[in-house]
Amino acid sequence: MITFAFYLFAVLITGLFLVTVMSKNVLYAMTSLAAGMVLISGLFFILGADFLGVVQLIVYVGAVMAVYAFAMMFFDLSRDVKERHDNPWLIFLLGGGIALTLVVMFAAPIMGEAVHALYPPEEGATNPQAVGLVLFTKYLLPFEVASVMLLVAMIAGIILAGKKMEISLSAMDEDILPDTKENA
Amino acid sequence: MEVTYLGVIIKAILILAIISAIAGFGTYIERKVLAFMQRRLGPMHVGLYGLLQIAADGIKLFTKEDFIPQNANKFIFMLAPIITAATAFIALSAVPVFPDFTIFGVFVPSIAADVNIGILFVLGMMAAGLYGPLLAGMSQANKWGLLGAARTAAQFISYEVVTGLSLLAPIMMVGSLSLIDFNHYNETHPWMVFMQPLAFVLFLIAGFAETNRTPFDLLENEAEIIAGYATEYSGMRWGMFFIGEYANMITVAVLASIIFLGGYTDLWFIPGWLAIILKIAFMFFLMLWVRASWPHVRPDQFMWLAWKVLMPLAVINVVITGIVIMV
Amino acid sequence: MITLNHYLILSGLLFAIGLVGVVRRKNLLMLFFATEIMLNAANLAFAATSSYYHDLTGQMFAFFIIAVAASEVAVGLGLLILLYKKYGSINLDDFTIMKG
Amino acid sequence: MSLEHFKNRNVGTQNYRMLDLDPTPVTGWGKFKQVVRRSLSLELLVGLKVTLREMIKALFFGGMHTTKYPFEKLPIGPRYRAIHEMKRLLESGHYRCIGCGLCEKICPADAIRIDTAYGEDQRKHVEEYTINFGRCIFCGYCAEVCPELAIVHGGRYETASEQRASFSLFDDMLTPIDQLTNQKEFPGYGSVSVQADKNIKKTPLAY
Repeated sequence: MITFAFYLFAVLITGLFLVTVMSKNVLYAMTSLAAGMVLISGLFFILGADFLGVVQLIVYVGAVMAVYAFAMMFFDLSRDVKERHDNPWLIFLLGGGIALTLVVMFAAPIMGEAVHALYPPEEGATNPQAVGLVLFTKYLLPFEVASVMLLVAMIAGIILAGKKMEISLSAMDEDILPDTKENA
Repeated sequence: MEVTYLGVIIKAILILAIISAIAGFGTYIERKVLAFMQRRLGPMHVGLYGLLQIAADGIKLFTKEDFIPQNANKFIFMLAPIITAATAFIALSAVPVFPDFTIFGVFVPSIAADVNIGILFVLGMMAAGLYGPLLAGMSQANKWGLLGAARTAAQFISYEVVTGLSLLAPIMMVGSLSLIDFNHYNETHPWMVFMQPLAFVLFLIAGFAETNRTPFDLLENEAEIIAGYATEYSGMRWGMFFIGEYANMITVAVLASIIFLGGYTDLWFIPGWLAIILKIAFMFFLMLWVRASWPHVRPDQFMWLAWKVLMPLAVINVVITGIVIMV
Repeated sequence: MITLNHYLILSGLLFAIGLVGVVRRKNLLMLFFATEIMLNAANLAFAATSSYYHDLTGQMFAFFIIAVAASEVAVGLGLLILLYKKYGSINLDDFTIMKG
Repeated sequence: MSLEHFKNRNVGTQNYRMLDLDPTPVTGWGKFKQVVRRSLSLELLVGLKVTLREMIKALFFGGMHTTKYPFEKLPIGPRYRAIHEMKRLLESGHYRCIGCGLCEKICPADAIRIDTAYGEDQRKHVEEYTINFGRCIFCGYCAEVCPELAIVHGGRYETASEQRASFSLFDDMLTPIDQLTNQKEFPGYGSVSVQADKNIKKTPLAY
């Protein structure tokens, strides 16, 4: 059953991400990327990393991709993206080569069998509990740094995107509003 | 507690069938309750007291022309309603509605998928549900749809924060993410609503926002943006959005009942299964009641409410709960 | 039986797909999509390793990667919107003012 | 809902209450105070209370407002101008129309067609009298101009029909002969005024 699920998910994820990379339509790209991320969270569930799966679902699918969708509203979605490709074969050659290197890199430690567990999960604890125990003891400092990083990123995002947002035309009185006829 | 594939499949089918039926029935209830609150009769003519109105609506929706606009992105346009309905039902799979029971000598745990992160799973699936309206609005080549999609993204992202933070305080008190543990917690303690009244109010407000119910149904506010994301939809594709919306309403009602209102523990002389049905029915009625009573809010007020009022309140609630637990 | 190698190969494949996207795409938004694919591939590898060696460190790294991705989106999209406001385009080929 | 209710709507004499709204706060502190006051005074619950009260009133105390229209109808005013009725003489039962043709002349929509002929008894008979309801604008001139109160406007307002010929024949509009005793003298638009007798002046003898 798990074998079947893995192969199904693997094929689907690969296909969906290929659509994301190859499609000329932004909407197709975003939809397939979001669907692929949902399926990756499915793989996390299979791996027993329940909490990670749910975080993937909430943060990636629920927030990150939705923010991308927000940015997509700049474009005319019915039109295709125009891109100029000078040398398509070079791209695939590069991609394939790096993929091969990666596989070799990943395979090296497995062949070596020189890996052992640093932080095995607590006996009898569910996945979120075990994650919490490790996250708030060993990784407390990185956790706090990550939270500060998120705060900084949020402020940066607001400042970058929200220039001149303090002027709200809808909240003004009629007579304060700039005379639209003159400006037009 | 033995979990068999057959049992899970049967339960999934049962959930699908029952919740679809209840979602259909919910439209009837909604029309009736709204009518009574405006001193009207509501649907009366099809069947006894208009009970067969659901069937009539279904026939109408199925036989209506399935219309796809010319410039729309056809595949995504057809996909979007399915996402809404599917995520709503998937979210329900991790929610225990009834106490475990034994039928025909077979022990039946009343939950389809007992993941030990029940609450987060439900929230995650409801978060994924935002793709229904979002893709619908973006694919239909219609400016009202696009506005609806923009509002969807803004509204759902903002109110997910409030939902999560408001549920954090009860989660800290119970010490588990499993909804079954929440229910066990209620057996020995008073209802969570008495210990976390602020969290309850915040969860209700955010729940209304996430299910797109009336004080906050800005996604399809027909006074401002025609029908928002559903502008170009007709027939059963439109109907699927509504099945999803009603299933989401039921999910929120069940979550509120289990987390805050004591779940399916026995209440005085009322057995547990009846108690939770009454609680869910009350929460559902509350949603209709609020729809009949309160007007829409403006989108900017709505965002203001989320980020400047509800989120700070939720954070303060979490901090106070933490201090109380620690001391 | 699914072993760790299956997951790692899948992860490498996804990473390669994302890399092809990064090299190939000229539209900035699509470029962001491709980077998300790469981050997800890394996440998958970490989670698989963590699961097969009974070690939670991999999951921790996956969490931090997700946090990084979230920050990246916030800042990156802010910059994207600024670019669009200034040049009216987010196509990489249009930003050639530095070209001699 | 009675007819009396319709006539006396008392527009403008109800006890309207003016809301004394606070001035919109400008400072941040003022806004904050307003939000806190409005949230904690539970003003939102008043709205819930009102709708629940109406629901209880409607369900248990007979306050339902619905009129099931095709089955029950609201009364209409006596001066309502809907489908025409042709009246009969109460004594003989003969129709009142004398075939003068004034209604045909005055009809601004050219909807009335009247055809008369001398019958065997050397009297003028109405051979054919039709009103094209596709054109009739229900202005009421025909009823006003009729010297005999023969054509009046009735209260039958459901004018939808499957074909144009409906309701347009003289016999359809004429009071059925067996309903003669139920025929009411028409008090509405175009009828003789109450003090008509007093207003009649003697023809001066000098002519």
